[in-house]
Parts: sequence; structure tokens; C-alpha cells
Amino acid sequence: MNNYHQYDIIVVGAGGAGLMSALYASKKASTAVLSKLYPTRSHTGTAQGGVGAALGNIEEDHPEWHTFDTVKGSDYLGDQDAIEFMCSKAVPIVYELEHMGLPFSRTPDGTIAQRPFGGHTNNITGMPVPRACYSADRTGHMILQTLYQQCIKQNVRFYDEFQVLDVLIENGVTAGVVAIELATGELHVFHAKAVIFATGGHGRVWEITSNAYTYSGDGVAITLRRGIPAEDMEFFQFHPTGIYKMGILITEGVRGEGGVLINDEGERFMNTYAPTVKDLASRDIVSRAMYLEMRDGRGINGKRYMYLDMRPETVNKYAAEDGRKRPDGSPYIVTGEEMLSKLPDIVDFARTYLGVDPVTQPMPVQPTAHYAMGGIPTDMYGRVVIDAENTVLPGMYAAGEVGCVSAHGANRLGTNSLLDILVFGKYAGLDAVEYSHKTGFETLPAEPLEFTQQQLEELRSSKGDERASDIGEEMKSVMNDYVGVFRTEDGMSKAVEKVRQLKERFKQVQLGDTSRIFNTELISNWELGNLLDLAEVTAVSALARKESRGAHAREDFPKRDDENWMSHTLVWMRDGKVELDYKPVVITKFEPMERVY
Amino acid sequence: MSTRTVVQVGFNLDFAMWIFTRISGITLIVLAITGMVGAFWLGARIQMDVATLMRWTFFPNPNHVINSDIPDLIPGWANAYWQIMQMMIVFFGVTHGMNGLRVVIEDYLTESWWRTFWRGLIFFLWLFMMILAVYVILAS
Amino acid sequence: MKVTLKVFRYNPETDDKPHYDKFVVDAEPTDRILDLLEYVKGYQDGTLSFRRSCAHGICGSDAVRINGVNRLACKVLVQTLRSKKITVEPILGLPVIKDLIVDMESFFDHYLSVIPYFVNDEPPPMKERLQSPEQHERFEDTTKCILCACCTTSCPSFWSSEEYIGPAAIVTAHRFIFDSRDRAGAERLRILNDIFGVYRCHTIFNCTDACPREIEVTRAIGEVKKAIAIGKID
Amino acid sequence: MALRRNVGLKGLKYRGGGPMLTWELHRISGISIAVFIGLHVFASFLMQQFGSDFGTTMNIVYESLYFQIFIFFVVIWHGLNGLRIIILDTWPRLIEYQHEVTWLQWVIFIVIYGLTVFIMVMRTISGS
Ligand SMILES: Cc1cc2nc3c(=O)[nH]c(=O)nc-3n(C[C@H](O)[C@H](O)[C@H](O)COP(=O)(O)OP(=O)(O)OC[C@H]3O[C@@H](n4cnc5c(N)ncnc54)[C@H](O)[C@@H]3O)c2cc1C
Ligand code: HEM
Ligand code: SF4
Ligand code: F3S
Ligand code: FES
Repeated sequence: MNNYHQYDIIVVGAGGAGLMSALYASKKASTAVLSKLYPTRSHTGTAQGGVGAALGNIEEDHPEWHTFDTVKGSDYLGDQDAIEFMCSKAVPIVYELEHMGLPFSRTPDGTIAQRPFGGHTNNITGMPVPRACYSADRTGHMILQTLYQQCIKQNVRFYDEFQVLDVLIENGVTAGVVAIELATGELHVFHAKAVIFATGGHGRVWEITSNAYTYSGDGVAITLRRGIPAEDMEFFQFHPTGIYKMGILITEGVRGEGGVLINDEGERFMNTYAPTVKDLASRDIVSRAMYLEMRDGRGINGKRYMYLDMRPETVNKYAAEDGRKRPDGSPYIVTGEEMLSKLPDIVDFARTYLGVDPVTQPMPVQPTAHYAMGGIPTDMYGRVVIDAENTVLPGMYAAGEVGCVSAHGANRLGTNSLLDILVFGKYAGLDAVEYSHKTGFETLPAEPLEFTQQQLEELRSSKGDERASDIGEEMKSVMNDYVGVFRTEDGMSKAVEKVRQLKERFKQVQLGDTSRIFNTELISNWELGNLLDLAEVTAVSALARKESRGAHAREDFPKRDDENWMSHTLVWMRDGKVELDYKPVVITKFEPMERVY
Repeated sequence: MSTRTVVQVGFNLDFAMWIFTRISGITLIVLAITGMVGAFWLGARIQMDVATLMRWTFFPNPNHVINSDIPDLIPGWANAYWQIMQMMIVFFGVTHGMNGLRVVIEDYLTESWWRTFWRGLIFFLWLFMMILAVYVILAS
Repeated sequence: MKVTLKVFRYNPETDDKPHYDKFVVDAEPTDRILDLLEYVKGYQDGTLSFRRSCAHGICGSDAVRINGVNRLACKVLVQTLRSKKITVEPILGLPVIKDLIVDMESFFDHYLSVIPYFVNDEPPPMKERLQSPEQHERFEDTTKCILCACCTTSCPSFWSSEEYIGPAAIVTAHRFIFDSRDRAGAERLRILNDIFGVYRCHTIFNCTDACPREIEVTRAIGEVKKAIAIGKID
Repeated sequence: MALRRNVGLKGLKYRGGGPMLTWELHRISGISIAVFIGLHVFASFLMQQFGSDFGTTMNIVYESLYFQIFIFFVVIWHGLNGLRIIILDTWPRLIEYQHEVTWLQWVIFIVIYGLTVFIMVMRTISGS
């Protein structure tokens, strides 16, 4: 067979999670990495603020505190065994990255520099603790580059610009994937013992988003089509500070360095919503506070944005008010140059896209769709589980944003995603190696390409008069309006209905490009199909959850309901119908409490 | 900050000529300024027009002052000192210039046999120029 | 405001020669050029092909030539061009596969040739290897590179010979050579001390001007040249 | 199939701006001087040895005002620009100020070259 390849392990996606697992998998098994983008274009590269690890380089800190903060941040929906695992591996994994050459910013003593981030606290005082290890404001970029470089060093086999369209499962065991080579338009079969999905998130479902064009949720959509459920899809994080109208992210590190959010009356409103940590409360809380302010007409000029202010005079004023100190005990006073050297890219973004110089002017920001807490359900070793009893699907793994371990529960803390991709990427790789040594290759299905060809054929042959871009726009706007920061029964029902209509209309989309080589229209239409599927399962999962928890905030059920809803949502798409089920949350040490910051 | 010494980076034509180009560039400027100062010393300000001065500056050959008002060439202008100066300028200038041509040509030639051919050609051109120039200087 | 977008078109399956298409687009002054391309693709001509991902200048997918200079399409706003005629062409010096998509293989081959990874075989300490903020600053500028190829494909030396390793690869080498923790600097200098290494750079500065990450590319190259010339890395 | 990488004259349309121009001038001037010196030495040789007409003709060309204006431009530009490159090569740190350095170079160039041409032209006009 032409275009047939065989590897022990196939990694799908070359972001942080994919590269980390490839690095470990390729040491002991034949491994190939398939990515629809050239690896260094992956979304991990855009992560700015830092990776969380309780190194304690600046102030006292402990992995146990990190664990608790994460549990609390997750609004107690995170599985505590997984969280403890992740936080205990954080310190060694950051050192490991340093040993791979990652150029972290440094403290004057030459150790890795750290800065405060939302929700990370000293468990005794409740005050913010600097836990985010950073490399200026391009931490993700440095992680991505470093991991890619190490993969080169280790001669990992890459198939760049190969987009995976289907996963092959035969006799209940993973057998490989089908991918399209973008440069030729040809389909390839990759026969494998284990497949690791690390395809990232799906923030393009929403209109205002910090996510890349290519963040179309391919991984979850592919597995949904193959009967694998998705977990906790209703929990999607809205980051408080996206550039107004564009959604481009302004890292929480800005607030970590002392920046504050300001409303139309010129006041720092987070005082009222989170009296202790103020602007460094966790993201769901800050985003909601912004919405409430805007709803009460205190958005800037009555519009739907707030100011994020990192001018030295503002920073110094509020730092003095909070009594913030440097590690050496001197008062916290910053200069414009210091802000510029710690946050160069943010300054650049603001200048380029807003025409605003953040050292002398405040930046207009609004909440922006940012991160998928939900995804393909897995256990701590990245093994995909397919029901409420946690039955493992042999050979199938997921890691990174595409997976749901669940270490982030209902709300992810900043810096924990980079940690997640490193830790769970690594252990997925290791487990896949072990698995591949124990088993042989599963036989491929008789017609491995059939399902893919059928999907592509449908896209190619439709003769309707709908335009994909119209459908995409409508989906994004309805999801932003009704399945955004605040949700209601009414709105979400509308959204479900609308998305279902759009899915019908999607069948009538006409394809203009009939070429084979780099048919980007075909691909983006296929991706739109994925987004529609994910929009639907998100809206349905959200509609069913009758409580407010973490990122899922309902006006009609404003309280958390531990009695009925201390459980993860599982959602399937069977024959085009959405089905739901629930599984319990793992609680080890920390009993649910009310969440105040 | 520590300085790390790199034992030997490796020696090749491009390395050598890169350094030579810079050294010769500076040397040419120094030689030219010497020539110009020398000309003033010898009374160029009243006896020479600018063009001649500049020609002398870059090429202190008595031929270059023939059509000026300088009455007697021999004592100041045409002696062994200026001949040596001239030869140095010729050596540095011609070598620098010929190497420059080589660089320009090699920018556009990637097939290595063509490159070898041109290198050879330029080398012989350089040799020819040097001999010719030395001869002209000595004979003038 | 209406702007005219003139785009380089080439479809390898049907065209012998490339041509230009014109699209009239209604644009806001704050729109990115990438937004215009997306608009054309979504509403006027779905066959228009280009690469893109992050849309905010950080992934390096969409290096193109806009009004004659290399830029990321997502990092140029309509208002900064101050012109209602916008020409978008593929970057120069790499084979064009389709429309604005070029074959990046030789670019990445050069990248791969400079040992583009951290080398230090000494056993690492239990914690991090120490590095002072000054030592970090020494190479910080070049760590920002996103491998977009804006620099290399703006360099006349690269246009004239594809074998020239190009500024991007030298920038990558610089990032490691000047990292106090790395141990393969000498080897990298040896690789760059080559007819197709640093000596094809004639300080033309197009690369520095084109770099969307504002890396001082020519300076990095200059520091590498100097290190080669004096045999020391400071 | 993909279009071959083929830059050709398209490179000339690249809007590299000032820095690219300085390089183009440096290259053109370098080549011009090299060709000029080559021909000049050759012509001098012919004239000296054989009193050849070719040599004399060449010398007449060289001594014409227009040629002088041209060759001084080329020499002074090449020398100054070369000096800039050498300085930047020696202290790469200064590349941070490359724009300022280039402006300074233009100013110096215009002063030196302007003065030279001015005196030359004045002399020619006054017929001395
Ligand atoms: C702007 C921004 C800032 C952030 N800042 C932070 C931060 O400061 N700290 C933090 O902890 N987290 C941060 N995050 C979150 C974090 O960066 C991401 O969640 C994380 O990088 C995801 O990594 P990943 O490896 O799962 O996926 P990605 O890095 O997105 O990689 C996905 C990979 O999958 C490939 N792929 C996708 N679909 C297919 C397919 N069908 N076939 C083949 N390949 C495919 C892609 O090519 C890509 O290589 C930020 C996120 C964003 C968007
Ligand atoms: C006046 C003093 C001079 C100085 C300071 C000088 C300096 C330089 C320098 C630094 C370069 C290298 C440019 C680079 O690497 O990009 C160079 C190139 C060159 N020089 Fe000179 N030079 C001088 C005189 C000359 C003379 C007299 C000639 C002719 C005989 C000449 C011909 C060339 C040529 C042909 C090049 C190559 C051009 C290129 O690579 O683009 N130079 N010069
Ligand atoms: S140095 Fe700048 S222009 Fe060159 S590849 Fe890197 S980021 Fe792009
Ligand atoms: S444009 Fe090219 S010649 Fe050197 S300074 Fe930049 S690499
Ligand atoms: S789309 Fe990522 S750099 Fe432009």
C-alpha cells in the first residue's frame, strides 16, 4: 500500500504536550510526530506568563500549597489525585527543562525567576506567592522551542503539515490514524500500537478568543466521531484580559507584576470582589467581576471593556496601598524600563494592535475565550477512558489541552496548563512506551480510509449555496452571547437550537477550491465541522449542569451545588445524537469549601 | 562575565580574506591620509588643484602631479619613499579590490567548478595587475 | 474604507505562470492584513491559499511580502501602510508551492545545520544551573526568534545563493553560542566559519528591518563574526 | 509543480530602504574602483612603454571633470562606508545605533564630497 507507515507510537500534535511525549516515547520505541502545523507554530508558543512550580526561589513555597491552590481554583471539581501528581512533579520537571537549556529569566542569585499569578497563594497568609517560573513574557515560546530542539537532538521523526482526520480503532483497540498530507492532498495511513493525541483546544468556537485560527478542536471531534466521550465540555475558561475586540491575550503576568484593572470611575474594582488577593483572584472570578461591572454601566465610557493599567505610577500606588514588598524587604517600586524588560511582548502587542503604549496609557481589555478545561477523558497516565467506570481504551492516549485528566476541574489556574502539558505529556509518552512493548500491532480495518474519504467527499460534493464563513460567524456569535461568561437556561437552549440549525446548513456549504495541493478551504471547512460538533456538545453539557461552578456561571443557578453536581460530565455523540452521563470527582485530602479569595 | 576561549575556529580563505579586507581598508585610509598630509607638506595647497591632490592622495605617483604647477618633481615628489608608499597602496588596494570582485562573483555562483574557475582567473588577474603596477611604479 | 488588495496567485495544478488578482475589500483602519486575506478567502475567493495560525505575530506562519517588504500579515495594520493599494506576494528566494505558500524546506535545513539545540553533557546539578541575569541578557535577544523566515528571505545574499545559511540560522546559533551554559559554541562557530556561513553576510540590514520580533539580527551576526575572528566568546 | 525559486530582478524591487541602498552603492563603488584601477594601471603601462593612443585616450577620459566627479563619489563613498562597516564589525554593540551611524556617515560624506566637488567645479569655472 502506498502512503502506509508503521511506527510503535504515533504522536498527533507537536505542541508542548506532543513534543514532551515524543521526547520520552522516542527514547525507547519507534515514534513519529504528526502535526498540521510546523511544530514551532503550535499554540504552546503563544503562552506568555509562566509555568507553575513551587521552587520557592523568591519566597517560601511548597508543592502542597500548589496542590491546594489548584484544587481550590478548580472549584473542587478537579480530581485530587491527578492534581497532587501534577504539582509534585512540577518542581523536577521545571529543573529538567532548565537542564535542556530553556532560557528562564533569572533572579540576581542566578536561579530561575518567578512571579505571582492569579490564584497562587501562600496557604498560611492567603497572600499571592510568586510561583510562575517565566522567561520574560514568552515562556511558552521558550518551552516549545526548547522541546522541539531536544527532539531534533534526539532525531525524532516528524511529519510536518500532516493533518490527522481520523483515528482507527479495531476490535476495541487502537490501530493507528489517517492523515492528509497538506502539500499533496494525499491520504496516509499510520499503523501504530499506541496513538497519543495532543492536538490542543477549541477556542475558535467563540467570537472573542485568544486562540489561534487553527485551534479547531480536531482531537476531540475526531474521537467523538469514533464513539469516545468528551469530559466537562461546559467548562471553558474566559481569560479576563484580552485586547478589546481582538481577543489577543494580555498575560496575567501583567497583574502579577502589579498591574490593576480599572473601571470607568477610575477605581480598582477587584477590591470588592476578592478583598485579599484582589486582581490576582482566579480567572473565572475576575472575568465575572468585569462582566458585573460592565453590566452595571461601569465599563469604560459605558462600553464593554475595562482598563488594564500597568503604568508605573499606578502600579506603585496600589503596591504601596497593599504593602507589597520586594524579597529583600524594600517597598515594591517599579519603573517603566522594568515593566518593559519583564513584559516586552505585551508592550509590543499593545503598541501594534491598540496603538497604545502601556507604559504611559492603560490598555482596553475584555474577557476572551481562552482555555478548554474539558476534553478527551484520561487517567493520570494519559490513557483515554471511555465511560463512567474509567474503562481504558487500549493504545489510546491524550495529553495537553485536548485531554481532561482532570487537573483543572471547573477552572484552570494560570501557569497550570504549561505544567499540565509537560507532566502529562511526559507520562503519556512513558506509558505508551510500556504499552507498546507489551503488545503487537492491531490489524488495520479492511478499509482504513473509508470514513475519512466519506467525510471529505461530503465536503467536496455538496452543491448547496451556503457559505462556510457565514455559518462560522453565526456559531461564534451565538456561543459568545449565550454560552459565554454568564449563562441562562433560556440562552443556552437558544444556542443549542441555533447550533443544530447551523449543522444542518453546514451540509449545504459549497466548496470553491477543487485542487489537491494545499486545499486550505477543504481543511478549514472540515475544521468548521469540528467546531460545530464541539459547540453543540458544549452547549448541551452546559445546559444540563444546573449549578454555578468555576467557569460555568449560571444566573438562574448562582450557587455551587455539591450535593447534586460534584461530578464530571461525560458526553457522547451517537448517530448524531448527544448523550450525557456523569462520573464522580476524586477527592483525597481536601473537602470542598466555599471559595473566597 | 566570563570570556570563553575557543581553541581554533578553523582557517580558510574566506576567514583570512574577511580579516584582510578590514585591515586593508583601514590601511588604505591611513596610507591615503599620509599621502594627503605629505602633499600639503610639499606645498600642494598653492601648487595643486583638488583633483590632482586627490589623485595623489590615493596614488602617490609623480605622474599624477605632472600637470600641476609644481616646478620640480624630483626632490620631494618622486623618491623611494613615495614609491614604497605607492607599492603598499597598490598591494593593499589591488588585493582588496580583487578579493572584493571574488566575493561579488561568489555571491552569485554556487556551482563549485565555476567558482574554482573564477577564483583561478581572479588570482591570475591579481598577479598580472601586481606585476604590471610594480613595473609602472618603478619605471616612472 | 475601501482598499484594493493585489495578491500574487499561482495554482500549480492549472497555471503555468503566476498572475495577480485584485480584490476590493471594505476595511477598518485597524484591520490586520491577515484579516483582509481571511475576508477574501471567506467571502470572495475560497481558493486563495496562505498559512496562518496565531494571528498575533507569535507563531511565524504568515511571512509574506506586503508592499514590497517582508512582514507578518497578522502584524501589519491597514492604517500603518498609509496606502489604499496593498500588494501581497510570497516571500522571495523559496519555491512557491501555491499562492502565498512557499516551500520552507531549505530554510529549515539551514536551521538544522547549526546544531540548533542545547549541548552540555556535564552532569546537571540537583536544581537549576545558575546563570546571572547579565549572562542571560547576553543572548536573550536571539531567543525570541520564531523562525518565520522574514529575515532570510529579505537578504540579497540569500536571494543570490540558496546555500547561504541565512540570518535566521545564525540567530539560532547565536542563541546557543552566547549561552553561558552551552558547550558546543566552538563547534557552531566552526560551522559558520564557511563560505556559505557568516561570510555571505554583507551587513545589508534588510534582515533586521524585516524581523517581526525586533531582534537585532545584524548585530547577532556581527557578534558571531567577531567571535570567529578573535577566537573568543565574551 | 512548485515555482522554482527565482528571484532575479524582483530583488531590486524589494523595499529595503536606506541600509540596502548603502550596500548597493558600496558594491557598485567597489567594483567601479577595481575596474578603474585595473584599466588605469594598464593604460599607464601602455602609455609609458609604447606611448599608445589607447592609454592617452583613457587618460583624457580620466581627467575630464565628469569622470572626476564620478570617481570621487565612488572612492569617498566606498571608503567612508567601508569604515563604517569596519567599525561596526569591531564593536557589534554599536549596531544598536546603526541608524544614527548611517546618518552621521551621510553627513560626513556630503561635507567631504560636497567640498571637493565644489572646489573642483569652481576651479574649472575660474579656469585655473
Ligand atoms: C495566548 C495564550 C497564552 C497562554 N498563556 C499561558 C500561560 O502563561 N501559562 C500556562 O500555563 N498556559 C498558558 N496558555 C495555555 C497553554 O499555552 C495551552 O493550553 C497549551 O500550550 C496547550 O498545549 P498543547 O500541547 O496541548 O497544544 P498545542 O501547543 O496547541 O499544540 C497542538 C498541536 O496539535 C497539532 N494539531 C492539531 N490538530 C491536529 C490534527 N488534526 N492533525 C495533526 N496535528 C494537529 C497542532 O499542529 C499543534 O502542533 C496560554 C494559551 C494561550 C492561547
Ligand atoms: C578607502 C579605503 C577602503 C575601505 C575602508 C574599504 C573597505 C571595504 C570593506 C570593509 C569591504 C567589505 C564589505 C563587506 O564585507 O560587505 C569592502 C569591499 C570591497 N572593496 Fe573596499 N575599501 C576601500 C578601498 C577599496 C578600493 C581601493 C577598492 C578597489 C580596488 C575596493 C574594492 C572593494 C570591492 C570590490 C569590495 C567588495 C564589495 C562587496 O562585497 O559588495 N575597496 N571594502
Ligand atoms: S530572526 Fe526574526 S525574522 Fe528571522 S526568523 Fe527569527 S523571528 Fe523571523
Ligand atoms: S540582510 Fe543579509 S547580508 Fe547580512 S545583515 Fe542581513 S544577513
Ligand atoms: S499568524 Fe502567527 S505569526 Fe501571523
